[in-house]
Amino acid sequence: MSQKTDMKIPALPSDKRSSFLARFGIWIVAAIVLAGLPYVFSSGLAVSTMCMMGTMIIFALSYNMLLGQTGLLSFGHAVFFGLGGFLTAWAMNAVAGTSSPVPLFLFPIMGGFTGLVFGIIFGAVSTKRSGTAFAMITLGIAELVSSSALILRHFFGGEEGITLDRTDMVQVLGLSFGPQIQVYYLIAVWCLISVAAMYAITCTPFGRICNAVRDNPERVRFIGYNTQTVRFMAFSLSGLFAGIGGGLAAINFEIMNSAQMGVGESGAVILMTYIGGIGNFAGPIIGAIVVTYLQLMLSDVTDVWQLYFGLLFIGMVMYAPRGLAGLLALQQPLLQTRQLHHVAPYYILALLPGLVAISGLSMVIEMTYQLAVKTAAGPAMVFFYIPFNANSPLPWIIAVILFAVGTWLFLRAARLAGDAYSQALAWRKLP
Amino acid sequence: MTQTKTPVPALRLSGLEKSFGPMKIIRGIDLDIPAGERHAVIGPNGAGKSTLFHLISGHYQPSGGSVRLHGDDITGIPPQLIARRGLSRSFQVTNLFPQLTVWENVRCATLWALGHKYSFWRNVERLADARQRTEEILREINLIERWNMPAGVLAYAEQRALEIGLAIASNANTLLLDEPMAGMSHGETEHMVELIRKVSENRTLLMIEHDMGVVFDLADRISVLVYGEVIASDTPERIKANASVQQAYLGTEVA
Amino acid sequence: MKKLVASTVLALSVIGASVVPAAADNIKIGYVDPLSGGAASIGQIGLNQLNFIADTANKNGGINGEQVEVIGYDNQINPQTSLVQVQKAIDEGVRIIIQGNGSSVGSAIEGFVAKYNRRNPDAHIVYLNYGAIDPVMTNDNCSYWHFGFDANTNVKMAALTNFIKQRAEIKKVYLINQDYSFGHAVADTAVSMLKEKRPDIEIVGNEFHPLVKITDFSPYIAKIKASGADTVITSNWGQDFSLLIKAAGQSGLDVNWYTYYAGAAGGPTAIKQADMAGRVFQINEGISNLGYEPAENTAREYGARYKDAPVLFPRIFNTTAMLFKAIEAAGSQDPADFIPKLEGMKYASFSAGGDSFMRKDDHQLFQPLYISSFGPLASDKAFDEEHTGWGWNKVGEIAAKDTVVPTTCKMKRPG
Amino acid sequence: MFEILFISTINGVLYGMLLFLMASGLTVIFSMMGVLNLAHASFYMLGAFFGFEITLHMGFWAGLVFAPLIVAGIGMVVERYGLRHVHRHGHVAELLFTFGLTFVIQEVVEMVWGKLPVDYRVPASLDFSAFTVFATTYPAFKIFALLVSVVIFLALLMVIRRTRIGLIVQAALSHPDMVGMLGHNVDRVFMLVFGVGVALAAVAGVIAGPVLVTQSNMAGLLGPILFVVVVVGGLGSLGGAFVASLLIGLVQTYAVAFNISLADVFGSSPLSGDVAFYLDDLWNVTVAQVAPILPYLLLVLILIFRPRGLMGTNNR
Repeated sequence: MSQKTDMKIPALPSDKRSSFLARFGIWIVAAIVLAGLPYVFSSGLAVSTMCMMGTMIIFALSYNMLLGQTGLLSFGHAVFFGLGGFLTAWAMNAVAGTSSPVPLFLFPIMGGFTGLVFGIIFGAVSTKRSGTAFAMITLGIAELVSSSALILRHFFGGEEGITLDRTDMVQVLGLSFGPQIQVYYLIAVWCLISVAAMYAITCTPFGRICNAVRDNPERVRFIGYNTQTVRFMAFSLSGLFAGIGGGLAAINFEIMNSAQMGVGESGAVILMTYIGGIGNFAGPIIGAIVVTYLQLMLSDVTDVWQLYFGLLFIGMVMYAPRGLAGLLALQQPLLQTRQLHHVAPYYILALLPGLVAISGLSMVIEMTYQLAVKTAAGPAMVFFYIPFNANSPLPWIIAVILFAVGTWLFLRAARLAGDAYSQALAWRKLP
Repeated sequence: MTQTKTPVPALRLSGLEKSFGPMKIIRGIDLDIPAGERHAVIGPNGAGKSTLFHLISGHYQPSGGSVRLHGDDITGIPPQLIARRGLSRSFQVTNLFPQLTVWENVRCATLWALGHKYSFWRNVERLADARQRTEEILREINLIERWNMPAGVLAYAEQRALEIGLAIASNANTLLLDEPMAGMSHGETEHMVELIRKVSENRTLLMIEHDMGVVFDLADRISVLVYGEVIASDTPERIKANASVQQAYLGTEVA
Repeated sequence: MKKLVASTVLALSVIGASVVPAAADNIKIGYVDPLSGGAASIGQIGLNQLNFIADTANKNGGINGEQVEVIGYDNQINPQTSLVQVQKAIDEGVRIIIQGNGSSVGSAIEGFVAKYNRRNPDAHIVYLNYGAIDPVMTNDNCSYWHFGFDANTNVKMAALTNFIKQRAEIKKVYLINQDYSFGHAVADTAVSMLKEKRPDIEIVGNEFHPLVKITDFSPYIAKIKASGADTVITSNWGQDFSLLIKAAGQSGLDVNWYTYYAGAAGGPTAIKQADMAGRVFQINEGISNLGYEPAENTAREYGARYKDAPVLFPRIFNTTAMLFKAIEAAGSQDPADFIPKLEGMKYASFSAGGDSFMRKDDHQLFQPLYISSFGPLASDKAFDEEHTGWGWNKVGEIAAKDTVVPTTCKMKRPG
Repeated sequence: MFEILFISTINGVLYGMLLFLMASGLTVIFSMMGVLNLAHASFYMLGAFFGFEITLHMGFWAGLVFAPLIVAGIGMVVERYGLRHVHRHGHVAELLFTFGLTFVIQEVVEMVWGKLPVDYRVPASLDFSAFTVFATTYPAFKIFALLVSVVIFLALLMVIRRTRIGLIVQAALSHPDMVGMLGHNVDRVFMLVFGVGVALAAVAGVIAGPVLVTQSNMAGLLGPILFVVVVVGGLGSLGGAFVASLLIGLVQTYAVAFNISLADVFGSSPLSGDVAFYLDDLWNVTVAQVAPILPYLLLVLILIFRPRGLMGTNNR
């Protein structure tokens, strides 16, 4: 295969094993980061939050196997997360107290197995169709499962759910898994394994055919593949990983509840995945981290955090359909050619009026909220440490001006930044 | 794929029919295409040429008649099964995987025939056979320089070439090309003719084409489709001379 | 993107702020209930009341001279989020958790707190539950670190059936409840207790319908009508209650309604719209029009401050009053010290000063319960509900001792 | 028995027509634009709240006219500055856009009208009982809702069969590509169609508001039942949605009337041991208990066995 290589051809892909470091470097770095995180963020809250993020990363990535990789929009993914969690909880309760030698860190396998089994069952039904019909079937299945969960009170534990005690398992290496930090490392290890496995799947013939199905399902049939089989496999595998995530959630919270497989949870995973970016493998990871963080923390800052959330989501759908990861990926060519410093000032230029516009908008929102909902507290309020009276016209005028001027300047600056960006790209193309 | 002349034709259509509601689009076509032949289907717009391709490749279910590929009945079976039997096709309207790179496009099309199927345990980058085959095809269709571009951003003529690449990637022995020259400039057409000539060596080729120069240049035999019926099927010279063809279709266009 | 940066900065600054320790000896109460989303209207009322109580206490010099500080944590009525919020509260030095909306959340917190205290022997976190009334919490799943201040399902049903026992005109009872554990618990105890106390009553229907999935209750009303019932017992809440009552009003169903949650948000409005004066009864730990001076003064003061939502939950006042009493008696705000004082505590309830006691065996409060009906108020009663002009009128009172039910709790005490 | 059947039929028809009232706009939007508007119930809620607010100041009938107009205006703005922008990113992006819209609308409603139910009453002119059957009274307002629903159905049928826009809708149904050939007008037609669709939702809101509970979570609580209606009927088919609404209304109402469980039919559970303990709940559940879940079962079954729905013409 030694043709004369044309100078103009970018180096072709090779089928040789790349060096150890190139293949595993990123995973080693990830492992080191995961190991070190609890030393940086050591409070109980931080560790709990990171545990939740870990399970959500697996969940969101598994969802992206459908949405981002195969182009399937499902409204019922939490079903697998929840069922995986419940079966894990039951398995642990069955083993608890007995002398059965199954250590805690193997139990997520039960969750994964459950997710896979139900993925196969529901996948056989739903993947016969694609597009809107598929979305509607998943919606129907999700409703059926969450309704059954309330009817099957003994299995799903009714309203209070199933509780478990992770410390009742046989102890290996002296790990009781009582302290949250030990659970953190358990989740970190499983998260790393699952992420690596899901990444590996994207690099297989099956993974690439999934992408082809996403892009053009009709064409795939003419290159020999059954699109229904591809969808079915993707659905089952994503059920497997969602189940692992659910199992870890059960271990982490030591409680499984039917709300965990409801519409809300399915909606949350859509938000995470999309905000993070469906076109990029790392997107859902970023999304899971950011959205989990916002869900937990934003509510401390404002009572109407869901409004900001909805606006953020709509903004992403409209202006950044590739998500946060997509925005970052746009900078990659600049970084490679060391052009970023030409564009970065424009970003800052756009960021400042953008922040002004947002503070104007959120001022309007918060003042409306103060007057409409928190009437009991009176019109006196504090915004950004500045106390004022929401009844007087002045803050309203300021807010509107901030918003209008900020938006106007932002749009102008954004255009400049866009120009700078394309210019920087153009420089790259010059010899 | 050595082409030993066998009495079994590569493709045999017998009494093939297709109706949409009351409309009969294809009205009983009988046609044999021997292995290794380059066969062109011509005919006026609305004659049912693309419908015929859809029937052969499994996109549509025939209303009547049968399709045989190397003697095996493939009537009405799904497209992927037909593709696996070695019949591959391109589309009149560009029909690629726009977000995937040129390289990925072609490689996806090679995978089934190389036996990798739905494998989700092997790293696709390390499949030497797929890599090799993909590179071969990209050199053959002259897109090697563009290998890492998303297919969606290619120039039109390049996308048409990639269409051909997808069609031949599975190493199919029977190739259906639906208007490969549509919308191309003169120079681009010449390249495409050379490409088709090259890829149809050792293959059976059935193509739809409007450009008569191309048709008479490439085809061993030509079938004329008018209102869902084959009114003539013969060598280019005889077709040119055929009075009913001239009357029904070619008119004075043929020089 | 920009928005995200902004909110992250905001959120980070809040975390940063929380690192700064507040005055170390404040009595910190972590209120973990919904403060955003649909259920927030109820959660916010609870927070308002705690703030009101804390301000009152601080004005009078605090508890043991220490200031009371209430911190709200939004759990979005999700059990898992609740646990993270409890963790957050613990990080911020809170050792008293108060929660009351949703038994799913309550059970999750009860289990979490018990495990947390076991695994961290130095930490003593107490969970004061003012409203999650799944009986499991003070029975099979009872915990030393949990106290239930609202009458649980069984207790309420015991009281309700004691009331029904004396009403001879009740002959045919229809049960309609939401199809989940709570609804089933209510229905099951209703069946068994009615059978025991009034064997002559015929239970003509025992219906379950899916939770918040019904838009049109008229088929159920048709069934109740066909059964010939004169009384309906329901534990429905929220939309399921409002729609049920409105559908009954529209089709002219002539029965009396005994309910758990007619007084919850939206209930009074629906009853008024259905024009069912005097037909809807509720059982709870107190209403506004009992004519008990201290309670009415508090209610007036509170109503003046929170004009928009003057709803009062006596159970929250009971909770905090008993908590403060215990802290004062123990001279310590460490739960390990004041829990023994809370156990078995005798107390005059907020609503009308009736005798109440906290049972030591299962940490369940027993208090006088009131049956009241909703309709136009007598001229001497001042408090209406949801601006309807109608209010709750007392029709019966069950003393604490008549509400006692056995428990299956086997309390594990530390040490 | 006859009594309960008769009453159930009336109740089923009334409920079915209410469903159709709510779902008609959804099917109009889908048939023309190919967008399944997940925020449809949110516009329905907006209709109810605007209806309530206008009723307070100008009376119910003004609300019935103006609330849908206001909501139509909001809808057109949303289409013009939001949905159209997203259109080029494909159907998934459109679905997600409307999904995000549900959050925003709910929060805005909460901010303006609070989280507690508002006291939205049946107008005095319709607050009497229309007739009484078997001692069950039927309020005139419900009959009014039924009439409005039928009128809307007939009017939409007329528009689709007789007018130019109707022709475009029909063309869009059978040949989605053809719509593009109609030139620059399509944008305006889309905007109009979206406006009309959400206005129909608002009409449903104004009428259903007094009957049901007008509250900021009413959109969420309505749940995905409207999607069941349009999908079961056949995506984009108005007649199908009409039939499906009636079917679902009747199925649900009849099911409530029957207290039959598997245990009643087949005797006590064949299972034993631990499995029985957990699954007996399912064995003992009655048809009446699961009545509101039946539509979802219907949805899944229809999509598997008759993907184009009861009366759908295509199955995109």
